[in-house]
Amino acid sequence: MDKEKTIEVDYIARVEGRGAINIDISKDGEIKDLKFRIYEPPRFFESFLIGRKYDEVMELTSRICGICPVAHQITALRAVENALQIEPSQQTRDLRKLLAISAHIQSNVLSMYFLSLPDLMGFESIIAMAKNHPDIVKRGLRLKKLGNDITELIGGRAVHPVTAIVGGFTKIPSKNKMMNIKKRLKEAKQDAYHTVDLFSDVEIPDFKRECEHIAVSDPNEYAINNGKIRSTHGLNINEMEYRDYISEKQVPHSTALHSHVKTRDSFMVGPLPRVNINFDQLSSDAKDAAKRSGFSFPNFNPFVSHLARAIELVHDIDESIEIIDRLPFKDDSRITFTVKAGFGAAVTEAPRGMLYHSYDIDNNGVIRGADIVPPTAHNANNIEKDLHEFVPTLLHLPIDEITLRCEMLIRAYDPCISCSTH
Amino acid sequence: MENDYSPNIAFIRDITQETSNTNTYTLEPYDKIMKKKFSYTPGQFIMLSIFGIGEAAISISSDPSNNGFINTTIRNVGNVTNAIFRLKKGDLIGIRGPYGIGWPLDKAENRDILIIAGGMGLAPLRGVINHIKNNRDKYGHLEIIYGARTPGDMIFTYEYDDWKKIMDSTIHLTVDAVPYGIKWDYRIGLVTSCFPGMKTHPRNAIAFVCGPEIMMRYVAKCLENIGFNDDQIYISLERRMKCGIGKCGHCQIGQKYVCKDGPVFQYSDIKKFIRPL
Amino acid sequence: MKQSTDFFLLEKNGIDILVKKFLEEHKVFGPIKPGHDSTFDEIKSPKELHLDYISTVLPPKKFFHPPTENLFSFELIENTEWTYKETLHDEKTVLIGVHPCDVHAILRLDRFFSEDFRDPYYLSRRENTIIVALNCIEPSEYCFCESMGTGPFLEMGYDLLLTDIGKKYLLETGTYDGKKLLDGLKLEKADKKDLYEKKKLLEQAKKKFKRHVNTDGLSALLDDDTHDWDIWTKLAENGYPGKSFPCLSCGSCSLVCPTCYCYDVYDVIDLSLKKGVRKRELDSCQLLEYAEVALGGNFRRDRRERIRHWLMCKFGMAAGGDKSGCVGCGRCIRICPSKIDITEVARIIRGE
Amino acid sequence: MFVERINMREKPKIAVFKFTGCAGCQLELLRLEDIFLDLLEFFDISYWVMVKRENQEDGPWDISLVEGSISTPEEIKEIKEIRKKSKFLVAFGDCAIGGCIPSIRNWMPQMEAETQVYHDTSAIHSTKVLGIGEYVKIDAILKGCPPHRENILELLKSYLLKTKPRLRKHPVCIECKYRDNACLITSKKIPCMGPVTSAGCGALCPSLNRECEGCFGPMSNPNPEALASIFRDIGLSEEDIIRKFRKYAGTSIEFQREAGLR
Ligand SMILES: Cc1cc2nc3c(=O)[nH]c(=O)nc-3n(C[C@H](O)[C@H](O)[C@H](O)COP(=O)(O)OP(=O)(O)OC[C@H]3O[C@@H](n4cnc5c(N)ncnc54)[C@H](O)[C@@H]3O)c2cc1C
Ligand code: SF4
Ligand code: SF4
Ligand code: SF4
Repeated sequence: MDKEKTIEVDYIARVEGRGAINIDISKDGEIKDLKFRIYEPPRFFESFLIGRKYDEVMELTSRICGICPVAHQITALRAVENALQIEPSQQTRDLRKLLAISAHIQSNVLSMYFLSLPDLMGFESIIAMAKNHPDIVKRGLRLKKLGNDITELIGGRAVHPVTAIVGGFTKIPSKNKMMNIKKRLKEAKQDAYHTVDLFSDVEIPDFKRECEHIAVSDPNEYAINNGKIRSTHGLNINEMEYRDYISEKQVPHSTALHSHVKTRDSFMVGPLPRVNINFDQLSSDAKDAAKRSGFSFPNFNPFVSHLARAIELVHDIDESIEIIDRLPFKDDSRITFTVKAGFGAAVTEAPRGMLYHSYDIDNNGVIRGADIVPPTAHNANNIEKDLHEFVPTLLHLPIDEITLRCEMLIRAYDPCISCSTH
Repeated sequence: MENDYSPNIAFIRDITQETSNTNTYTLEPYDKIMKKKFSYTPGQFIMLSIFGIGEAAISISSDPSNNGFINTTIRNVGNVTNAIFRLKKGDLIGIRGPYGIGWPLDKAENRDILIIAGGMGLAPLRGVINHIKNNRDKYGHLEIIYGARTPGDMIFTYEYDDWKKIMDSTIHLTVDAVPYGIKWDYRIGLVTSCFPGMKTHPRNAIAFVCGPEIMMRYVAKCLENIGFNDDQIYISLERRMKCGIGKCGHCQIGQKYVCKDGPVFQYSDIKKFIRPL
Repeated sequence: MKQSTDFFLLEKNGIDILVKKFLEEHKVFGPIKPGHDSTFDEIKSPKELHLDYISTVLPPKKFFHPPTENLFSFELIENTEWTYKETLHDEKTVLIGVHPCDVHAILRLDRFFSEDFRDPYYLSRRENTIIVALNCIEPSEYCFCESMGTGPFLEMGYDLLLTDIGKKYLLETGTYDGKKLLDGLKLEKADKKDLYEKKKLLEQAKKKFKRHVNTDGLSALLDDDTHDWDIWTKLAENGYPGKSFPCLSCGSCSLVCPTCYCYDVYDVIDLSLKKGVRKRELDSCQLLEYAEVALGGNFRRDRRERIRHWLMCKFGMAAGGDKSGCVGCGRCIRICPSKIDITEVARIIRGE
Repeated sequence: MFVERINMREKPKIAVFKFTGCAGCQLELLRLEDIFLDLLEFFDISYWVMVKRENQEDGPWDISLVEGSISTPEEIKEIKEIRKKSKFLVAFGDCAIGGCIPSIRNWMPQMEAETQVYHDTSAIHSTKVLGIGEYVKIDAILKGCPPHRENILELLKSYLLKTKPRLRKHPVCIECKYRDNACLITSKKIPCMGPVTSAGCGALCPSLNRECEGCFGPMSNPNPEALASIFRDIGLSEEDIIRKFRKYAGTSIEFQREAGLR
């Protein structure tokens, strides 16, 4: 090292939203300044939700994110239901899980194939890949479409679905159509295995940082919509206790707040923490695929997140089929309840990791307080900490390469920046 | 079952530029039998069709003696007309028709004829003028009043000299405005400004009017003021049109269909349905 | 073509036998839900049929003149060569459970679509459809067919006709085609007593109407250009307090009307710009775009002009009827979010 | 007889931009999975940061799809730059048209919105949320939150055909009828925004047993005042009615009044 180095990316490509990287490295290879700068204009959802009605929350918060509207909807619904003490039916819970899984499939495929794979295969984008690797691109499109189509079948629309409401669904999808989806899911299994192979074979940087991993967890299922908050460092709490353990602070270079576990440090959420913490609950085919991949779990290389997504894909397909098989297709969805004042919180696993919503509702069902922490707000702090340890391992490389690696690390988290600055 | 919705094919035999946004197309039906059978009266219209874009109602601007060739004069204003403007000589175009009721040439026989046209409104009347020219002895005095926005917007300018030579006829040309540097020897003003110099007397006359609706309303009123009865006035209406055969409903005016009861109407029949001035 | 009439009696569950017979060689459509918001849909087994329906959202015109349909498809093969294919439908169909008002509406559309120019799309479907009508014993609160001379009992336009005369259905044949449909079924003949029962029920039904229209001279009144624009302005912009809210121009009235036929035509072509279809789609004169022409022109820009036009059409002669385009089915009254009631409007026009 | 593709020397260049929004419109564009590869055959996607790392930064672009609203001074500058480099600028979705859901905050003092979320508001430079049309001329709009992919496709095709796209502006009620739905307002007294909302979604919500919330924005020539009085009649409070109109298009000229003027 002989020169000062500056790494600057003004507008990180292939992630959702507007973020930047600024890193200054001194002559002796010391990091003088490092920022994962999120400059996406905030939208103040937590402010304007105040004064809206409890039954609008799912519709409004859906617009926090076009990639994971489903996660916001379900979390909002569950938080409201917790406040109003409503217990939805088993079918509603199953359909919600299926809906959430479909969103995971769609989002994880988007992240793997569209946003990150071009890096790992040496292309600037999936568009550029289309000519040389039509089969891979088509597989990506096919898998994404499957996820979207399931969301659309249950929710009415892939982006900002409309059928999930407090207590249930406005319409139950037809059994016929569901059976058709089941057939497609079965066929997609092969695509999922190919995806696992693809992401076990591509070369990823050898980097490891043993930070705290947090995921929603349930002993009986691979948790997405319900569960306790658990971590690799011993956290094991209920969703209502979230704010007792996790806090946020503002940093000057980011419109996204930074999270940390109280009295401890930043932490990671997302597919890798999920697979690490909930490995036992994966379907047996998913576990086998994980074993065959040659990687071991728990794993603390953030770049293994891609593989974790692929493993989840296998699981998601298995669990979807299981749910479809047990759906009664009953028209039981609209339940009656009374509106009353209360506070409710909920955590779920969005595709990018743990998502928290909580609401204060008054006697008329009007929102008096809202608190939302999306996965990327959880991760932003940790991404910066990763970069701090990652960059020094890259200093022998030319600037362009260092820059690309830093971007790749960020893309491994698949940040959703709009979410983080909701 | 015969299908009136399916277009026949015609060649574009010739294209003449009229103004900066108006062309006259000479069409010839592809099918020999259709070419023979294709008969029409001035004032009728056809539906021109381009697969992928749609259809547009266009008046026939030639006179029936034109033997199998059909002239249409088209202004480029929207999707279909724009697509037509992209066609070249020799290209094919979809055509159905002719449809509607044209100018009442039989009723006009032995009467003086007053033709008042504004802008594109001369297109459906050109056939009338040329028909009278070719059958001069059947009709009385012919008076043409034609107005356009500017001299550059006038269509069929190449025929005016011929028209002026028609026996027992008068022709008035007028424009709203003359752009700087353009030579213009005729009148400036609305078509109605020609009325004081008009030769036609209402007594044994029939008036054919075509132009923008607002102009027609105004002209009709002025004609009534100088003694025309509302059943002596014929106007050709324009409405949105989707089928041309009285099924789509769009061209309804009151209880009439412009496409099959018109487009040429006796003014007395539709007066009350036209928006008041 | 009217044939000599046969009269039969049918047990209530005898309908099932009929439907099964129809299903042998026809597609069968009928109301599939009880109540007001039923829909006409395909029936695959007699269980699905609901003759206890009151009205449907879309009238049976949806079978002959569907909300959207392809007229023809075209495809470019080489630079200048193309293929072209008409999309006509001629499946043998039975429509069962059609109320008298809707039958009359079909008769009007029949005339409309075959006069002057023939509409092959409508007519090919229509010619392959057999109508099994159902007389109305119990008119709904929205109905006024009696005033329009289109109900509650039917005298024409059916191939077969059902009347619920209490314990049994009276089944009448109207046409040869209808009669032929019954071939092979052992049916009990009806007698005078049953016909008398039907007559009695008709008299009773006539008395049950809550809505009435006096159509006398209505068309002429509407035609009158000196007529008060104030009415239309109120209907469109102010509402009649206590009676109706201002018109939304939502077009629902004309789409559910069994005699409204207006449509839009457009082409759809695929991304390669090589193949496509010409389609038509039901349109409504209540929409701003309906009378829009090139260069921003519009022949009925004001809401009041549009609602006036609709009523002129419905109570006028435009819609294939001699006296009226309205058959008194009441659908537009029930569907209107603004509670505009065509019978009330008629009263307002008459100055009552 | 047959429409021809406009003769273009090069494929038209498409750019996709994101301003204050949720990326849902871009996602809906990606939802064209079935024809995504065909799309690449006819268009050159030259700027799309969410999908590409190498982006042609300085235009000119034939079609610019702009997602998101304008909510900071920087964004005003950027959208003006983009306008200069774009031949055909599309307000892509409700946010770009009029701010969509985030514009709800336009009715609260900005400072109040900020202090709810941030300790140190000095670092925050947000303004009211407005559509891009407030700052630059737009050539077309794609309504919806998100716009329907078929409508996006229609717009792109119309570019190749050099026609006006067929984007319907009539109310959702029409599409609702096409689907033979019973009306939610008249049969169940459910407050549906369909009668004032632009079509384009195929009456998605009413077909799924729920009221239209108005996510395609105002139709052509709507009568929101009439609908508000109908809502009052079926039991909505004044606050409820304001909430209904102050949602996807509260800032639009059409809905402003019922949304409780700006
Ligand atoms: C009886 C009759 C005769 C006509 N004669 C001529 C003529 O000789 N020359 C000429 O240039 N134009 C004529 N027009 C007008 C011409 O039909 C329209 O300008 C044309 O349809 C516009 O079509 P477009 O697709 O180019 O425009 P767009 O604006 O893209 O129109 C789309 C559709 O709207 C309808 N439409 C729009 N404007 C009109 C209109 N003014 N009248 C009827 N339908 C309309 C058509 O159905 C058309 O397919 C005539 C119209 C009628 C009714
Ligand atoms: S106008 Fe109304 S009542 Fe009359 S037939 Fe049409 S929908 Fe029925
Ligand atoms: S449900 Fe809504 S969209 Fe459908 S007709 Fe009623 S008001 Fe219109
Ligand atoms: S029905 Fe209304 S809210 Fe639902 S998708 Fe359509 S426009 Fe949006």
